Amino acid sequence: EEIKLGTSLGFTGPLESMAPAMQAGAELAAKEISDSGLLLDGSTVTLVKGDSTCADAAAATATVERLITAEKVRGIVGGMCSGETIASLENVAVPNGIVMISPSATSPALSEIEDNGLFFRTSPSDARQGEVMANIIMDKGIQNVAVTYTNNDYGKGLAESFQAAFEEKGGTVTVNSAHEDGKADYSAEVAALAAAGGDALVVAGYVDQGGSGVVRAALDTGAFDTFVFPDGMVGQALVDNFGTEIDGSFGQNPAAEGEGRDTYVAMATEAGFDGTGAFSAEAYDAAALMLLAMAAAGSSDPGSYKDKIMDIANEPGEKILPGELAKGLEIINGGGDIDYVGATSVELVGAGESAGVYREVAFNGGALEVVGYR
Amino acid sequence: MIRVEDLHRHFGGFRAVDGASLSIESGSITGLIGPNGAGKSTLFNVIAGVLPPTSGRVFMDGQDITGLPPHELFHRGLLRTFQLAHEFASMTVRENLMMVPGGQTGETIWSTWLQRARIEREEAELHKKADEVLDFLTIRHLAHEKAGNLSGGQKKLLELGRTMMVDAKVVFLDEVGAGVNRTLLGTIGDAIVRLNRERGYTFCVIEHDMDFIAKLCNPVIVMATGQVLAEGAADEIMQNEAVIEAYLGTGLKNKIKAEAEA
Amino acid sequence: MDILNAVVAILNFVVIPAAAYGAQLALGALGVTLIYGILRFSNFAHGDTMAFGTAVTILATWGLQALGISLGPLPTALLALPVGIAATAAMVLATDRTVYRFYRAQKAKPIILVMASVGVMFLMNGFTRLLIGVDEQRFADGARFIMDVRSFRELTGLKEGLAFKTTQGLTIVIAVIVVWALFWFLNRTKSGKAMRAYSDNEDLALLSGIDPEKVVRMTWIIAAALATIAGTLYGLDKAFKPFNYFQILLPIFAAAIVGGLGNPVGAIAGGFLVAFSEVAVTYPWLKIAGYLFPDWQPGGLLQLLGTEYKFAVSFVILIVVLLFRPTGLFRGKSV
Amino acid sequence: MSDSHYLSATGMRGGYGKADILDNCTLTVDKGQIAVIVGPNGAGKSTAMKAVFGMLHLRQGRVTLDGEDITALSPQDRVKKGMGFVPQVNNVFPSMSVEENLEMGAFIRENDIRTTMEQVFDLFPVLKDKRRQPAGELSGGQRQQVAVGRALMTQPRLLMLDEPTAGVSPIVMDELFDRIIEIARSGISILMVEQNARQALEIADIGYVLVQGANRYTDTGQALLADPEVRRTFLGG
Amino acid sequence: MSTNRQAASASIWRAPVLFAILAALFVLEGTVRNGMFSGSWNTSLAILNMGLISAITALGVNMQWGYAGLFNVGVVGFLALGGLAPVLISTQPVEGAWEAGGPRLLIALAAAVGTLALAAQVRKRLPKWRGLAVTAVLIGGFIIYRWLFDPAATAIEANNPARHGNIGGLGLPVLLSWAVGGVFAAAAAWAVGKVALGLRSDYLAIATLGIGEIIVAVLKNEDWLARGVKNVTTIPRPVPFEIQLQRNPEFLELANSWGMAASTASGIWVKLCYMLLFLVVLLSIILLAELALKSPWGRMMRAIRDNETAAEAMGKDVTARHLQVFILGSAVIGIAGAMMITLDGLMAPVGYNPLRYTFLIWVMVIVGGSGNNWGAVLGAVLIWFLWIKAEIWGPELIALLTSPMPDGNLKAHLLASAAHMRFIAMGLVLLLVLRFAPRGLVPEK
Ligand SMILES: Nc1ncnc2c1ncn2[C@@H]1O[C@H](COP(=O)(O)OP(=O)(O)OP(=O)(O)O)[C@@H](O)[C@H]1O
Ligand SMILES: Nc1ncnc2c1ncn2[C@@H]1O[C@H](COP(=O)(O)OP(=O)(O)OP(=O)(O)O)[C@@H](O)[C@H]1O
Ligand SMILES: CC(C)C[C@H](N)C(=O)O
Ligand SMILES: [Mg+2]
Ligand SMILES: [Mg+2]
Repeated sequence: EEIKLGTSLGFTGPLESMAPAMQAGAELAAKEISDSGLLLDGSTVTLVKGDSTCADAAAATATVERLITAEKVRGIVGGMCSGETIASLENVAVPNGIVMISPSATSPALSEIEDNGLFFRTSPSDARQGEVMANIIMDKGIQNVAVTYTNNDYGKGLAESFQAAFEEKGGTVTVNSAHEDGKADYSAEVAALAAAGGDALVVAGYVDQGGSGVVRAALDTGAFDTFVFPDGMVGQALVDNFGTEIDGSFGQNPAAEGEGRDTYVAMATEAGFDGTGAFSAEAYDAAALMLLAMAAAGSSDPGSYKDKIMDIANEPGEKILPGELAKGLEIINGGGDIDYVGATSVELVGAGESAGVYREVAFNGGALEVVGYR
Repeated sequence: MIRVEDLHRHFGGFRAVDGASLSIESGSITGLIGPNGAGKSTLFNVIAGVLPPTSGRVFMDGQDITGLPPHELFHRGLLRTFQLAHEFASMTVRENLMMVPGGQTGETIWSTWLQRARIEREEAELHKKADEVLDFLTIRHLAHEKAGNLSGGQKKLLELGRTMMVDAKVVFLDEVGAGVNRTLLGTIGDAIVRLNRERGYTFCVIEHDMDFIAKLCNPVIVMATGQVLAEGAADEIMQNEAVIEAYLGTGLKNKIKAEAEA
Repeated sequence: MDILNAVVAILNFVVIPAAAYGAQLALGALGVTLIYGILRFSNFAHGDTMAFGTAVTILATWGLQALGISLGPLPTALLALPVGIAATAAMVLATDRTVYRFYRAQKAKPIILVMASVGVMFLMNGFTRLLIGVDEQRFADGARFIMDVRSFRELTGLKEGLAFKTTQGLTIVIAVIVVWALFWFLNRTKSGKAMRAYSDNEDLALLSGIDPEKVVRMTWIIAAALATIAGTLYGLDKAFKPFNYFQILLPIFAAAIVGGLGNPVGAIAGGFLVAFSEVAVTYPWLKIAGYLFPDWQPGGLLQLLGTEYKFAVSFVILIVVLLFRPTGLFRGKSV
Repeated sequence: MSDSHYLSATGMRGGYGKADILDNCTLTVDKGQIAVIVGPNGAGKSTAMKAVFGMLHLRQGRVTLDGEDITALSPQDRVKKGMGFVPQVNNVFPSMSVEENLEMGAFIRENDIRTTMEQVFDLFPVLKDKRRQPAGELSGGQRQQVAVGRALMTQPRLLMLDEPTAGVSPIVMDELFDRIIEIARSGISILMVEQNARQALEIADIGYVLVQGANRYTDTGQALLADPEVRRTFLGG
Repeated sequence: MSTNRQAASASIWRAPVLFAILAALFVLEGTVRNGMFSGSWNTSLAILNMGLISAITALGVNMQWGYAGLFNVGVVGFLALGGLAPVLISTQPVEGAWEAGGPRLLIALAAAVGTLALAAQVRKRLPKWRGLAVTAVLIGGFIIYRWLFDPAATAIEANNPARHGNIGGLGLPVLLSWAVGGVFAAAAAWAVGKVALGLRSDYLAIATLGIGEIIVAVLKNEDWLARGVKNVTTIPRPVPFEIQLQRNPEFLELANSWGMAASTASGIWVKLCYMLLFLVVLLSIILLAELALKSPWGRMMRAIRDNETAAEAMGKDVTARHLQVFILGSAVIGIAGAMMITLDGLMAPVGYNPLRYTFLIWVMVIVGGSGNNWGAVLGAVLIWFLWIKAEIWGPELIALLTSPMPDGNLKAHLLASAAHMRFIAMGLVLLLVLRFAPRGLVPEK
């Protein structure tokens, strides 16, 4: 059998630079499984690319519609951004009974969506990240922060959950204001943030969008020199952009402890792309999960393999890391049980979203250092 | 009919109309002449509501109409033509005429959905009327031509034709003659007289062709540098030294003669 | 009361950034306004022309850097500019020949040209991305600051810092020079006057012996130069990312229009108006109040409106300006 | 075939779209002569002028200037050959000042233009007062003066005027005709369309009456003026 | 000159032939499966449905531009405003929201409207100190408004913010909200028109562009209204859900008799239902528009478009007519906006970007042939089809172009960037259409 999986990622649009590494991640998993020849009696896996544009719900819906009804994909890795994901899930995937595993849609709204058990994500809800971030900041002894967020459901959801958690712990958020992505200039935002003041600036944005723009302007004017970076910001790009200028800043992103991630990054390097790219590892895991679940269900029918995803992702069973997909398939084919750990220490909770292990990072000497996990 | 009191219209520091007072008697064909830049067109534009005055008042039949928008003046029976033709370029010549009458049923959007029959009747009448006007102007053969494609003089004719589509009270003509063939201009003059006599239109005519003015107009008002320089019957005006000095000149013939003699 | 700190704070957070941003917008708006004034359409491809020019400049910069050539404290990109300008000029001339010339010959309505420029925008947009990718590119080198916050504080002992970046200084200086040169060209030289004449009345220009194609070519070349300069300065000061250059088109158009389309002075004024209204109207006065009235403890940020609405605010200002001056601050054209 | 006339446009046939406006129309002017075209509105007078100036595609006919065939030349090239043209409408640069309008007239000239400009200002004194004002803000007649002035600045060998006196006051019209005679005396050929036909024919060496794109009458100005038929149908009696 | 050529060739057959070609494209998309087409009726119909909504939007723009020459570049704003209607009219009421601050909110909004009305009156009536008085009224009103408004908004937003935090809807039928969407947009257009219609061409454009941005900014940031960027996802549908159909034995039987899988059949069924609804709306609007256009009203509008000064002198109240047609056009756009949100089932203000919802619509109108309703419809559906298909055609194109190239870095780079061919393909199509039909595919007669 030739099994087709669709990817619905924003190859054009405001996050176009994030999408290729995510696509590459998913492809890596698909190739690994294809090459093993162990999935459903030697089925091959091909990925069909779809452009969700990240911003345009209608275009994303049309894309997913095509993937499902025309390309007849058996599952979808995507969407990329929460709004677009919700639209295509509700309008196309659910009606057609197709599984969607999003690597990156992190809006809390997706936790409660009516999905007939078809939707999963390998990233955690932002509700959790807010708490983690509040803890990290508190532990550094910082009591006053300003917050700027990218004005979409991700940014705002994260900023709100952070503010709630931080204030509950006794901290003060001096200002919590939005910035729009892709604007020409962020002086006004930085002026406002600086006027409000704070010991650090939380930047709940995207590293290759307004987030970096705000940091740039804040550094240039000396408004802040300590920054807190959540998942949309943490990445090699940040170090490339700012080098030693952000020494002393810190942050966190969903990424579990262990060799899984390191292995994945090494594999990615070998395959010729940057595995540290935001949500690239999550995309790998999403594709791998889906395919392993098919093996476990003995069928590529979404209606049956959707129920296996949680089993595969969680204990009990043998731990499977990136690069070990063949081993996983062997175990499954042999009737055994696996616990897929993957590149991001996958652990699905609730209605099928990542539990949210975060790694805490710090920036020193122009480099990103992992200082611990929470 | 029309009374203008101490009207000023300034452009920046420049006084295009500088305290003009004049009146146009009901039922007259008043000529308005004066050198280039005297402020005649500006005066028209202020009366017709295109330009707001800097100061001064305009009355029509004793009512203050200063600053009323042009479309309201139209409905009060005040029509005007433009010195540079303002045709509706992408519409046919006939449509240019048919659009003129106000209060057409079909101009209300609801009626176009609900009163088709009535609209069609009205259209048929307008069509007939427009064709009469076109015949009169000798451009019936151009009824289907886009107005933008007309020759310079034809546009002028169309400009005049529009004023003939409705029952006007007072019509301001800004150089209808410029660029119009003189034979045709004669016919137009006759028409003006006829409209004046038979339908009681009042006319105010700007024109540089003195033959035309002399044949048609009484009285004639002369403007210069934004003010009224003289007023009177055409032959009086033509003898007026100041007018000759500022406007008429001593005539071409004399010069040619002088040169031939030299 | 601490007036000095208050002044420095305003300078640092409002005046300097807004001036630099305003100069960037003004340069972009000059290009738009020039095309509008002479070729009589709003060129939607201008943002992507800027992106293209900058992309080529960046490639050239990298080449120079690889060769070890630099400009000392100034960014190497300045040396690479001519390459970028030449490539962009070639590019827009080619577009003119393949796209716009046809509509000119047809005397098509301006809106058709606008739409054609939207098509060109899509194309250039794609080409630029093919050329240099979608990622953010950094190509600034040389000294980053003329004055940075830390040295300013040390120098003056004030609590507030003041930063003045090399790129900001450059942007402002180059904008001034370019604007002056453009004025001189348009108002004093024969070619410049020919361009204005062409923009006024194409047929009559023809009758005066002006070669319209030459005028058109010159316009495109100047526009290409303006676009490349504007794009490069913007990229140096902020960062280069093709997508942003589409986004900057909006404020650029706003600047050109509020200043009066087709009017170069208007473009400049418009650029600064847009920039300052974006930055200043949403500025929270809390800190300033803190310096001026140390005893006052206001509840909020003393902000007229949140920065979420900065774009809205700047548009409100534009609309108000247009209501009082319907063809822009400096009496622009309207086709 | 070389032509003895300075300008000779023979057998012109052509128009704007499918239908021809010009119907085998012929116009000639000799050196230093004034030729005047008259005719009813829409006869094709302006069209004929445009055709002579190369602004119209001719299906038939040829145009020669000083013996040289210029049928295929573009309007700019004809300007360089010494032709100057004042169109009937849209004949100024509205946003440029009066002075700049005149400068544009002299665009192709390399020599000093100041004396010519002074001459134009002498001819139309009002323009001197308004030299810094944008031409678009002038009155109708003033604009017309700018338009003629612009063409004079070219110092053409052949000057073509489409209704130069439309809308100008009698005194200026006299001046203008006066000046046209003077120009012609200096050896420049004039081809003009006029609706102030009687005055124009008076100074014309040759007159053409054009009807529906075809030559109806061709004769000296005086002879046409004397023809009662012509007077009645075309000159307003 | 070639405009003449085009006019000459614009026979009565032109439009029908083009529509037939368009229909053929959709049939191909539905039946043929290859590199170009998907061979799925579901895809085909999904594109068509969104295309029909775009067509209605384009009709609105065409009324404003094509009939009256009004350059509205704030399309996205009116679309968004229309989209607000399904949220406020037909979603279920939010528990506790009204109690939290509903009445106070209404009073605040009334105060705002009152302030504006008062300011307008003051401006009209007062002979002296006009500017000062108006400013005073506005500032005073603003303060009162904020005093009333802020606590209400905060209270509503604090009401279960994770799930709601908005004022909620009335739970009325969603079809009703389409009309209301039109009314919302019309009301906004009235206000905008009163202020900005004095502006011409590109100046009006920047004003409307700004207004569009402002409306979208309000939708993004006023959470009490429609949850802002957090989106509302529970928009009810006027048609059955696919899942319901799939559980309905009768339908399953029907699907079986067609020889289709239940999921495919249900998808097609639902889309056909939508299509029918959209067609009814579209055709009614066209009918009304054509009736108006082919009568003295249309003639008057063309006259105004040609020459405002002259139309004004001929007794036409240009300002009033502009306002009328601006409102009508915006209302149509608003209806389309409501329909779109209904189809999407989601209100996501972040998605309202001008490139997609203003400029693409303009491309549709111009490509179709401005001033011609059928042209607008044709342009809209065609461009939408291409916009969607460019996603696949672009990379196909690049694969084709690079196939003769030797393998290497350049080829790899080009293939990797294939996604951007979407833009290039779109640009090419636009330029080609404009080139060969400069006045649009179905030009105005
Ligand atoms: N918009 C304007 N700005 C500045 N000056 C203007 C404007 N319009 C007209 N003028 C000036 O006002 C004066 C009067 O112009 P107007 O058009 O009224 O003259 P006119 O008497 O109609 O002359 P003509 O017989 O040449 O048509 C002229 O000197 C002209 O330069
Ligand atoms: N651009 C055009 N397109 C199509 N037809 C045109 C165009 N310009 C003029 N015509 C037609 O050509 C004919 C001759 O026009 P032309 O302008 O040459 O007349 P004219 O003799 O100069 O008249 P006038 O004395 O009124 O200026 C007219 O019937 C006119 O309708
Ligand atoms: C790509 C990601 C940064 C997207 C983001 N987490 C969202 O939910 O929209
Ligand atoms: Mg006048
Ligand atoms: Mg003519």
